[in-house]
Amino acid sequence: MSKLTSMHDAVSDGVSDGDSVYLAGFTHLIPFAAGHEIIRQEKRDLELIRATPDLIYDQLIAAGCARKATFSWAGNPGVGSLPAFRRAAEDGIPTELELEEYTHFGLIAALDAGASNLPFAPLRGFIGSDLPEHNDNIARVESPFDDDYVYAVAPIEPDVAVVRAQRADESGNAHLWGIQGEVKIAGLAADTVILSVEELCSEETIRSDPNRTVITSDDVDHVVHDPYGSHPSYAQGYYGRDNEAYIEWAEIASDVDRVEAWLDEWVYGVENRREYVEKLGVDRLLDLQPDHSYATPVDMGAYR
Amino acid sequence: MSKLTSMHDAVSDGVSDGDSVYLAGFTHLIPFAAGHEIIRQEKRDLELIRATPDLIYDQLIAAGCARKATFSWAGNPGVGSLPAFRRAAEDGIPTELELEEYTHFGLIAALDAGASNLPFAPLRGFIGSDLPEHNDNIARVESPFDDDYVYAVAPIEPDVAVVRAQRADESGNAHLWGIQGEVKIAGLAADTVILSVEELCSEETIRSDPNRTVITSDDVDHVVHDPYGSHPSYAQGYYGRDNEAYIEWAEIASDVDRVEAWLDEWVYGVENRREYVEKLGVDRLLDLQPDHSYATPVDMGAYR
Amino acid sequence: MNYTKSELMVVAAARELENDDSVLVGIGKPNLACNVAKRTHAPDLQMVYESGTIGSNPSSPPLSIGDPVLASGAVSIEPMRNNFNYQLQAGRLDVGFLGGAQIDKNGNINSTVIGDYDDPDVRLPGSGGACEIACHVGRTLMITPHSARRFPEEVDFITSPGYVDGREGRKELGLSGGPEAVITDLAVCRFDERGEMYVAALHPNATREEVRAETGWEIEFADDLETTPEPKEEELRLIREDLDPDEMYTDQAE
Amino acid sequence: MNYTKSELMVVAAARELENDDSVLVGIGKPNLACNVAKRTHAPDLQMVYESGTIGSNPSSPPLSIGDPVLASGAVSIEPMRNNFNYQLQAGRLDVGFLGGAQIDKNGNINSTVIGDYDDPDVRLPGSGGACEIACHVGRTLMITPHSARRFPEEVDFITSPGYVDGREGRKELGLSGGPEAVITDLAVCRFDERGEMYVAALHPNATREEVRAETGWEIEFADDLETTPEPKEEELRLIREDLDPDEMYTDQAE
Repeated sequence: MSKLTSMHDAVSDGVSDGDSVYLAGFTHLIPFAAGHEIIRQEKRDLELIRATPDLIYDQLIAAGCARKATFSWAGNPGVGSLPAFRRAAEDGIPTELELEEYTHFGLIAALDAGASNLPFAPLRGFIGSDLPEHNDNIARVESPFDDDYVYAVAPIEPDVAVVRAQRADESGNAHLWGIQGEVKIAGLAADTVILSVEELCSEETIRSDPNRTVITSDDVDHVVHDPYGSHPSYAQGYYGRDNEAYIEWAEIASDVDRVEAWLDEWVYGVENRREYVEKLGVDRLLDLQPDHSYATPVDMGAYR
Repeated sequence: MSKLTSMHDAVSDGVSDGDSVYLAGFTHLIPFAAGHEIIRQEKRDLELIRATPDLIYDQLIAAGCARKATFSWAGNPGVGSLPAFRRAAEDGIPTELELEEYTHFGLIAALDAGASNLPFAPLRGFIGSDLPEHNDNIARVESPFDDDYVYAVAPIEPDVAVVRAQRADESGNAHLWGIQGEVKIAGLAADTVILSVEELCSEETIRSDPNRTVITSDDVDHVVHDPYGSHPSYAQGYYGRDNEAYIEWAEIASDVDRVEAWLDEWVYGVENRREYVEKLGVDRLLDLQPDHSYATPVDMGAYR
Repeated sequence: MNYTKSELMVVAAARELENDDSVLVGIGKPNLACNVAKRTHAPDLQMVYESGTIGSNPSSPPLSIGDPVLASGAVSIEPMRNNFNYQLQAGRLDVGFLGGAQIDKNGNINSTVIGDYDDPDVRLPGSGGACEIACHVGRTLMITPHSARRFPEEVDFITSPGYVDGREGRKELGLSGGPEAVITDLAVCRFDERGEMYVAALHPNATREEVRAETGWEIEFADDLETTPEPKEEELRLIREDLDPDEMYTDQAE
Repeated sequence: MNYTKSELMVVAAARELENDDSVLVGIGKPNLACNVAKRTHAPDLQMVYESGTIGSNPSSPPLSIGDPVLASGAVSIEPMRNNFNYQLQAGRLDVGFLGGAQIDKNGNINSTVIGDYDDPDVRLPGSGGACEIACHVGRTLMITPHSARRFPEEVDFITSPGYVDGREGRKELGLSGGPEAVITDLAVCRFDERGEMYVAALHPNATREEVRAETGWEIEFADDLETTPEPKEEELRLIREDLDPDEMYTDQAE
């Protein structure tokens, strides 16, 4: 059954004010187009969950969409800090921002508990750290078999997850390669899943390589075909990270007026990702293109 | 660094009397050649761990190699029961067989705890079952966050795991496709790992598709090139299951004299897997061959 | 039309499946039942196997739950840990098929031992995936011959929970779902509001007396006792020509 | 030979790595240090990144720990859950690089807040992977400028444990391993038997006075205080020509 729709309709149907939202992807395949659509539709009071908030959450926070950030590392990867995140966390501008803080391992374990319908996930994490004192969803648990102990985290189950992949069929079975991050468990843990891809493919392509499938149609509510939907982050085999955009954001975001101007130009001023990509221009896209390098094929065998 | 060796040397170096041994593979890529080599080298007092003991553990038990079976389903898949396993468990022939019993989920969770260096793994399993009363490595644990509960299993960390894959480089980085089973976590949980493959490939082939890698060289002690090393089970894309052998075993194994004769002919009577395969003959191998069916390739991209 | 008891059982089981179900399929008759359903009234049936294959579309009857025909052409294949955690435990599966040596009045299943656990009369294969399937799917189905030995009032060992000591007992353990139907060679049995098995439909030509003789307790019959509908021509054709031409799991009628 | 402080720091860090190490690499100088080591004395160095890439062999300096150059040509890529459980927590990684705004006398690191947690003067990025790297690798390394602000006697917030309140304190928590070296622009510091940081080697031209002025407690100096060896020509060539030609992470000497 086709679930193909536009990002506009997927966000309008899938995301409500007050929702907890996980835009997935660890540095790779970050759902920038979805984030911009959430800003355009002026969603409010969102709990933004994500291991690495990255530029996209900084933009959502700057646009006034967020009431809370649940995270484990809030920075501009390879560049520095997130100015809008800091302004909200330190000074409540433009809104107060509640923080729920984990380590990467802790947040991923919590998401895995959510995906697994478990009341907690154990990890040897947070040991010797001051973090557990500041988060009630982290607790110490004794081993029932010896005098060992672990920390446990409570499950995280977002209302909505937006996940990206290189290709999927129209019903939402998706192949993802390169860095997998937390994409799978974010999709599994969430109630509603919006899947956005670089390419649509046939069901036969998916079925030719079932070990490559990261998300299956049962878990997907909306499928969006959004080429370059992760710019300025990247899609393995399709385009690289646009580092200029990461460096620029550090400057823009330090100044609320420049942030407004940037949002006007690149978010409110375009209707959808296609317009955004047109605005980027061919030159910039070509600079991001890798050479081809295909994986050595495998033979699944046709059995009678 | 090449770890290439013969199955004879891998077993002779890797497996000692009294060891706990996990021959991995859930119905797929079962290490039959390794099991036969263990029988030939007359290893004794082994704890055989495996979700589905299958024919290979029935043969090891019949040959007198085992003191204990840790398992979750002891049957001849699709055919019936395991006569030698039952003889040992019910009547102590040829040796007494201690049993440590789980469900599939429980055993896999225990192996995952072993692979993860956790003191226990939680699961919603064993609920309402009589199994926990008979296994001290299953215990109830309360959630620290609410009044929910789970069962926990203690980690399983075999002394030796034998794992198979379709292809690997000489240092032990392996690609496996089709059913993955518990191969990865068995290899991770074990102290010593023997990797046996259908084909050797270059490191470049592995690196062309890193998402396909299931075991990496750090975890592998010995690499064995043993084509048809999983017969009469199967290797996806290489050969199908030899069902005749599964049906025959049901009859052979019911009779201790026939078992002896079978071991003499097919295990003690051949020096290695190559001789076994020659004995099978070309006809039988051709009947097991699937047609080719290649996965749609993916582009990893070459980035500058 | 001529048909065998095996064929009737497969078809009766197929009719328990709905179009949007995700089903954890077993080998043999359950696999046939799912494939009959998928090719008739339930084309969107999602078939998942214990071995981790999701959306399998087997070209021939699988010889085991790990047969390569379940992997080639599947939508996805999960390592066992993921399959148990994310599919089964997370409640993504609507229906599961179970088998066992004994099933009792409350739908509890024994596939572990006959007699004492530590000194068994018969050592059975054990749970495999069954216990957690029984815990976590919405509806469990059994296809089994009807005999007093197989239907004791209470099983020797609970491998997989049914309604435990009644629907309340199951609920107190935190479990939802539970046994839906037991399809035998005589009847289709279901479970009443107490969680006790009763006969909902008798197969054509089967009698109440036969069922009573082959059940280990005084089983009750529905007030509106039905007769199991006969297989349709198309269903039989599918079984005989496409799904099990070699009669591996069905002794087919002429 | 001319070289900059950045180049010296990178080379000093590279020399901490042994041929058979598995190392959890960070971005910037740590990445350069690992690549220098791999191309000189440690060709078998296994580079693992927090993003789950194992055996990476980057063709250019990664812009982030998830850069595509770390994925293309890697030996394996793990989902984050697996990487944390099977690589890090299971003790497969020998060395890890950490960064932070503050490091104290016992090697505890703060990358969370300056000031009070609930009303911070400066909100820092947070732990990311750091806390569990600090818990589970055999040896942690830091590369950081030397300044009194960065080296307080006690950190405002322990994000990642060093020796906690001393080596015993760390052991009581069940942790092995711990901080191995802190490489600054003035010195190479190590930890004594109490778990306290001391100066093991001064960089060429750096003085004890400079180090004392830039350290927030009375730091001790080794009896056999060494001078950090200078970079070799080949190491500098690698950095300047192959690894960081654009001087993204090193301000290179003429």
